[in-house]
Amino acid sequence: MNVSTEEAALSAAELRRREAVHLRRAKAADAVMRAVLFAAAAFSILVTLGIVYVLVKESVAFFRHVPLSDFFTDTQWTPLFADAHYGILPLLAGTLVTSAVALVVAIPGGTISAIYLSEFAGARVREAVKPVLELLAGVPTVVFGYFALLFLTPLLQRIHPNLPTFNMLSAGLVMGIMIIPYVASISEDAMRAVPKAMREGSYAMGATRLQTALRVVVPGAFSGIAGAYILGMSRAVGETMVVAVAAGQQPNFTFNPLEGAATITAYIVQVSLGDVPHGSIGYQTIFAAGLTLFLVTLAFNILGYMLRARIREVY
Amino acid sequence: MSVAADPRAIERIARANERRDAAFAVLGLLVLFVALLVLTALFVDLLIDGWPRLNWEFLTGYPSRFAHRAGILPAIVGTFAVMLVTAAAAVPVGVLSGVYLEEYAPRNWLTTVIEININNLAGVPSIIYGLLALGLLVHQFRLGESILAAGITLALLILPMIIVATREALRAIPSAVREAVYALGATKWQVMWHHILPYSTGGILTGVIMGLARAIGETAPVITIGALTFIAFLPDPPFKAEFPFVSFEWLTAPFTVMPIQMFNWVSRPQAAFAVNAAAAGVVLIVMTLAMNAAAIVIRNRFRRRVRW
Amino acid sequence: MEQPTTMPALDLSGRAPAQAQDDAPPKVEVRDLNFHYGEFHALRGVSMVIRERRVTALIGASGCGKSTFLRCFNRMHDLVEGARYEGEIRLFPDDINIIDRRVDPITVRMRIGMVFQKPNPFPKSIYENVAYGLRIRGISRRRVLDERVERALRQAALWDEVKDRLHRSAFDLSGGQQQRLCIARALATEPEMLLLDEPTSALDPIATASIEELVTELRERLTILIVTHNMQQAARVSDYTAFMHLGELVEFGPTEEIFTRPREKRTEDYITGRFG
Amino acid sequence: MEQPTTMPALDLSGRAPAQAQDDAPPKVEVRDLNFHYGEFHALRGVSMVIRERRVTALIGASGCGKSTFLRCFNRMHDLVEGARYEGEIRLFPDDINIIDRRVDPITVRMRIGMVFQKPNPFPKSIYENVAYGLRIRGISRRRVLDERVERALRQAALWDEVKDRLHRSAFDLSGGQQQRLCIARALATEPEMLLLDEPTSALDPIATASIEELVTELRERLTILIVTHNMQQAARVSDYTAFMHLGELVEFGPTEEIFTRPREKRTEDYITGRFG
Amino acid sequence: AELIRIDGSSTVYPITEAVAEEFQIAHRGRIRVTVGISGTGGGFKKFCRGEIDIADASRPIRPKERKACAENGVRFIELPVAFDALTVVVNPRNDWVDHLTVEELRRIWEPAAQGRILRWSQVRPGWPDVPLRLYGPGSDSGTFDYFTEAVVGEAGASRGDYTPSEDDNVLVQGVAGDRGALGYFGLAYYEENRGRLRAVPIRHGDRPPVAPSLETARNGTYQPLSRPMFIYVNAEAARRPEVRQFVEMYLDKAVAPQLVRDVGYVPLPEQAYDLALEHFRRGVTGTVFEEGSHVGIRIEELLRRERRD
Ligand SMILES: Nc1ncnc2c1ncn2[C@@H]1O[C@H](COP(=O)(O)OP(=O)(O)OP(=O)(O)O)[C@@H](O)[C@H]1O
Ligand SMILES: Nc1ncnc2c1ncn2[C@@H]1O[C@H](COP(=O)(O)OP(=O)(O)OP(=O)(O)O)[C@@H](O)[C@H]1O
Ligand SMILES: [Mg+2]
Ligand SMILES: [Mg+2]
Ligand SMILES: O=P([O-])([O-])[O-]
Repeated sequence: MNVSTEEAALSAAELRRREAVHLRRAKAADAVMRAVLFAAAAFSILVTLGIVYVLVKESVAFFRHVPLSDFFTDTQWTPLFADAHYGILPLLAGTLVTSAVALVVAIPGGTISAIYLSEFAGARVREAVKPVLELLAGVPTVVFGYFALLFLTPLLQRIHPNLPTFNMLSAGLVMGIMIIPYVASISEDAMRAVPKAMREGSYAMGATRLQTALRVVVPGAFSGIAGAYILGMSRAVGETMVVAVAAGQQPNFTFNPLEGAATITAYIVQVSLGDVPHGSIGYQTIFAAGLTLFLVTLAFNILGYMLRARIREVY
Repeated sequence: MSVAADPRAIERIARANERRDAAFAVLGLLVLFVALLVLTALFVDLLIDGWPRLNWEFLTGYPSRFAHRAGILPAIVGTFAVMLVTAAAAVPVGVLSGVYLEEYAPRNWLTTVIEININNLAGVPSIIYGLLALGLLVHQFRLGESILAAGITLALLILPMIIVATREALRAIPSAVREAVYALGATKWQVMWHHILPYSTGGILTGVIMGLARAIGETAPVITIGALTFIAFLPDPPFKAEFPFVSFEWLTAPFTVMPIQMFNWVSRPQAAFAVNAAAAGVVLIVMTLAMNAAAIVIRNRFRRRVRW
Repeated sequence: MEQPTTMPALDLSGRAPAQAQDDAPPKVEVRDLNFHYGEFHALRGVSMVIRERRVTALIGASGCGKSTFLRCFNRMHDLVEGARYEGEIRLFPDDINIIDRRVDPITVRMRIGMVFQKPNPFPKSIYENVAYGLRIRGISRRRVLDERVERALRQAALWDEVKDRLHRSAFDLSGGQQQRLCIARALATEPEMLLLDEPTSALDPIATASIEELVTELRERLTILIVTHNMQQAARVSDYTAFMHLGELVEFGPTEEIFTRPREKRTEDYITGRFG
Repeated sequence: MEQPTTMPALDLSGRAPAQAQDDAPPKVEVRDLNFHYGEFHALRGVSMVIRERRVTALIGASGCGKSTFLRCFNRMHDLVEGARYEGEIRLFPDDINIIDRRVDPITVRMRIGMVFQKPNPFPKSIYENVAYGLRIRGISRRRVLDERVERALRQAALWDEVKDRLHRSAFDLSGGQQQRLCIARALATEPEMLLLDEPTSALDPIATASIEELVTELRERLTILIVTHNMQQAARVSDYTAFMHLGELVEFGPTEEIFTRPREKRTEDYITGRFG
Repeated sequence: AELIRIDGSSTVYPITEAVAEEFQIAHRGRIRVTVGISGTGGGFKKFCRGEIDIADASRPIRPKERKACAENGVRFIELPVAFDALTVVVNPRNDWVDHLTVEELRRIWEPAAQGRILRWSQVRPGWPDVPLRLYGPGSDSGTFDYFTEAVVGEAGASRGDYTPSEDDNVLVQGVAGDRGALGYFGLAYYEENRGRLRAVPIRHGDRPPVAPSLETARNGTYQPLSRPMFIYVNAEAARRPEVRQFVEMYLDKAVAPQLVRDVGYVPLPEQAYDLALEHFRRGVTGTVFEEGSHVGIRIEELLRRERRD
């Protein structure tokens, strides 16, 4: 082995010394970065704590006025009016119905789109379509709201003449289409991450693209896809402007998507667009409603987490 | 050999499978087509409505009581300024949190709770971030109704999206690569900085883009912190001729953003303002398009560089 | 420490060498096959006959195109952008040209199984990995599946190691176990022909021996094309051997001839380069 | 076709067998090493001495714990949740216990290089793959890097194949080329000891021979621990051989002894099981 | 540059925006004006904390808000700037309503009607048995406060089972698509959507029913639903020349009436502008609105009343 002049100039001891210095620095950087990273992660916990703090603080005051039993059993929600009722059920029902309609559209739509893009479409189609889909996610939701109210509802009214102007069906459908890109894009990323060797294994067995997609790629990408679904659900539950504009804002305890009803978010935005004096019961209602919403999404997520853990176990 | 012996039987099975395959391809195209059709319908509708106002004066004009004179320059500048703050705040914090949670945090009940919490945070409705910002940023921290407050609010909103996207991107990197780097004596941070982060940049960027695209059209939380609507001037420029050349005054300046301007016009009684709203919608979508396009170029460059 | 300079000559006794005049009918006939990855010309005018129920080995230096050649047989390259086939690979008895665009690759793949160089189990249970091929052929009766899965696992010499954890993830297996699982997966559907791409490169000798034994056993029922860089393995299991170099088929013939009296200088260099 | 029933005996002539009384000082001493993956007890009370500038081979059936054992030497298991070490792996001359929690794994890994079973190049250029280890040691002078990269690639018998495309992606290489790249990457930093986990399982014979030659060459400067399931490879390149079975070290000694007169029945079974 | 901060009512916003626009043109951008929409109440909150110079208000300041101002030492000048006519609308396909009495409106909207008055036939005998669906502003707006006070007799006293929206165009859409609908909002929204809505004449006491229009609002015959709108100027800020100039333009009878008409509201009588300007110049602080009803008061009368801080 020929030792070069370049190398000879640096004695072995010198090299070792330099390495040691460098290693010390690298380790110091490592320790610093570990602290920085921890701080960053801790910050997101801080955000949650902030939210919980703000929500709980006002909600506590709210529940001093309103017994929990009323909150969960009364079927009317008119907290800002003379004959005040504080039953969250109508808002909850509205939220669940609009979300359900949206998810019936978004989950199959998003999954099918993702499978199509990742397993069927050629690279060129995928690279062209995906950005456009992502663009759908960037359209202000107000626009979608008016689109539902002024375009889709009249269309639906032609099929179903008795459909009221404000209805949960139209809002839910548009919301569903709006959420498709979220589900599709994240699912597609997850599917793309499945190693090529696994696909090859499946194709070599004589599987078609569909079989490979459904039996190998989707299970392999399941954690990512489940994440996409949960994000989609949360978006549906938390979407504000579309339902505020198109679903009507009248609290209405019904599970019929052909009727109009207010959702929790529609209520909050309707109230915060106006102005409610700080410290009034009206002000506290939006936090109590917000807390409910927070807990609903939390429940979804825990459910999703358990589902994922369970499905992983099967493999 | 039972089932598979006969080439004709195989052919039959294969044909049946392929019919399903083809049917799915049609279905997939159809779904994409519908989704794209909705987008197209929406965009064309906006374009037709807003067409009369889509001109240079509109882009460079200030608000006015006359719909045909009103412009959106302050809203565009405001949107850019807010997005700048949002990205500057959310990307580092989000990516670093994602790295910590995915690569550093020990796997225990605490991390499980944190994981659920982050996912949940991603699903917290934007309006609640608005309430948080109103309660904490505007009142407690006295940031007022400033670009800084709005930027941070939207940053908080997209933070979980970026964290989740970062984690997914990191997870996609084969552990063999990590092992290879560790085996050479790299520190954890070197593994991250030299390898894992560069290889996952594409995925992280996707998350960032989706987050910013969401933030740019977000109305509700900016309303709750009380963005102003009549702003007939621009914030101070960040660069100055005299020392120290940079200025952060723009951070505390009053501002308006595109969706607020749109919402304001939409709720005007005069139909002419609806035209402005549509035109603003078109501009907003084009802005998002440009953002996406730029990001896709970057992402593809990364993807081309990193293959498995 | 000096490098060993001599190695024992290959022992080809005890084999049942295929006759120079083999009576086995051709299973596949490759005619002037050319293959390109985009610009790169990876296979150059390869022609050969693969006989039914015989084991044909492909040897050659790393990067010479063995895997590329093998993958032509089940149209795996269809999945690669820019791949281009030319020539014919005729599959008998029905005499179809495998690489003809009009021939359905799915049918081809159902008839011709494959095991890859790196183990690639699916993210499923061990059981579901093996059952996969059956399921996509529409078989879902539990009893049938159970039986076929067990048989395939036994053939792949894996049954005893996994019979108690059939429903655990295939990823929990060691590299060698994973590869045997992939072999079991390919066998479960009982293909007419099996393509093996260095199937034992991740296996220990005992597992290797049992796989080799299995190859010998399978030879009674199906045609096997095996890539290996273990010359001894080629010598042990194959009836015919093809030696490739830089995308060309340098020499092809009965294994015994190739190893004992190669006609081409390059073949001899390669084989003896290993041992001398 | 019958399975060949006899194989030539291993030729151990031409080697420079390590003396039973080796004068090489110990490089590593393993004392009663136990290792657990969570519940699973993967290594059971392993003790052995690895001598400096000698090649020690690890053989054993698939899944017996060879890779697991090897990975203890550079604390790779630190990255696995629930991994637990017990016992000692003392590294000389400084006599530190590698698996002691207080010992810094980074320093250990800088001193002990590793090459894995499956090639795992970085998605960077060929050049950067090899240069990486140097860069994290603070070497960034272009001239030094160029020279060291070239030397490492030559040692790994890859230089001629890649010298014209050093700045192309490492993923454009074939499997065998990738593995040789990984070897070059480990060599570039000139470690005191090298861990090789079936480094040639993806290589063709010519590349294998050159790697083996390299191992023999490196032996003059560093200590090598190599996992292999190619018995002949173990016989050819190693001074000492350890035979493992189900997590236990069954037998350990000079290679010649292990292969010619194993003391344990299990060792003999394993070795002869392979050959007849 | 100097900055004038204005916030408050969304109803008054278009007028203030118009003035601000003209003002900035006149001063070529040397003076900056910002106008926000926090609603009347939100505007007063900021105003009384001293954060803004001028508050837009679609109703008079409340005693509670006055107290908040007083606690912070904020004194204000109350200035009426325009009129609006709250318009009650029904669907054009509604062929049975010719007019509504205030009493009928009260029966429809009072809290006791919640969950009870659900069909048109319950409003006036002889009207068809069609479901009655209601649309109106949210409970936090000045419009809501004024309507409930004028119709029910107490600010904020309303039933809760209707579709409330802060965006009046949403209400327009709701009424336009629903044969059984009844809603109320500002005149401008009706004027812009004449084809899709029908305004209902209102009968107050014994007088004949009056339909809402710019004319009937200005001449005071459209009662009790025509309302004045205000700006409240911080007395301290009023000393600053730019604020002074701004308010003077707001009350300039050569400029203001046209601006008000441009955005769809009813200008004050000329004389009222003079009176208001005079108050402002003299720096008269305080409000003329004591507790109790202020419905249906003529503007000149208001301006002559005694003021209290
Ligand atoms: N997808 C691809 N695109 C371009 N070139 C490729 C591709 N796959 C392989 N090659 C090139 O084609 C040649 C043949 O590769 P192949 O994998 O068939 O070799 P091999 O004989 O199987 O080698 P090994 O024994 O190392 O597996 C090599 O030079 C390789 O670099
Ligand atoms: N991360 C892990 N968690 C749990 N068990 C593991 C893990 N990795 C390996 N094992 C188990 O530990 C045992 C030893 O595995 P190891 O990879 O060391 O085997 P090996 O001797 O290297 O086999 P091969 O020759 O197939 O590579 C096997 O039974 C394997 O299933
Ligand atoms: Mg190959
Ligand atoms: Mg191993
Ligand atoms: O914004 P308001 O005028 O309804 O208070």
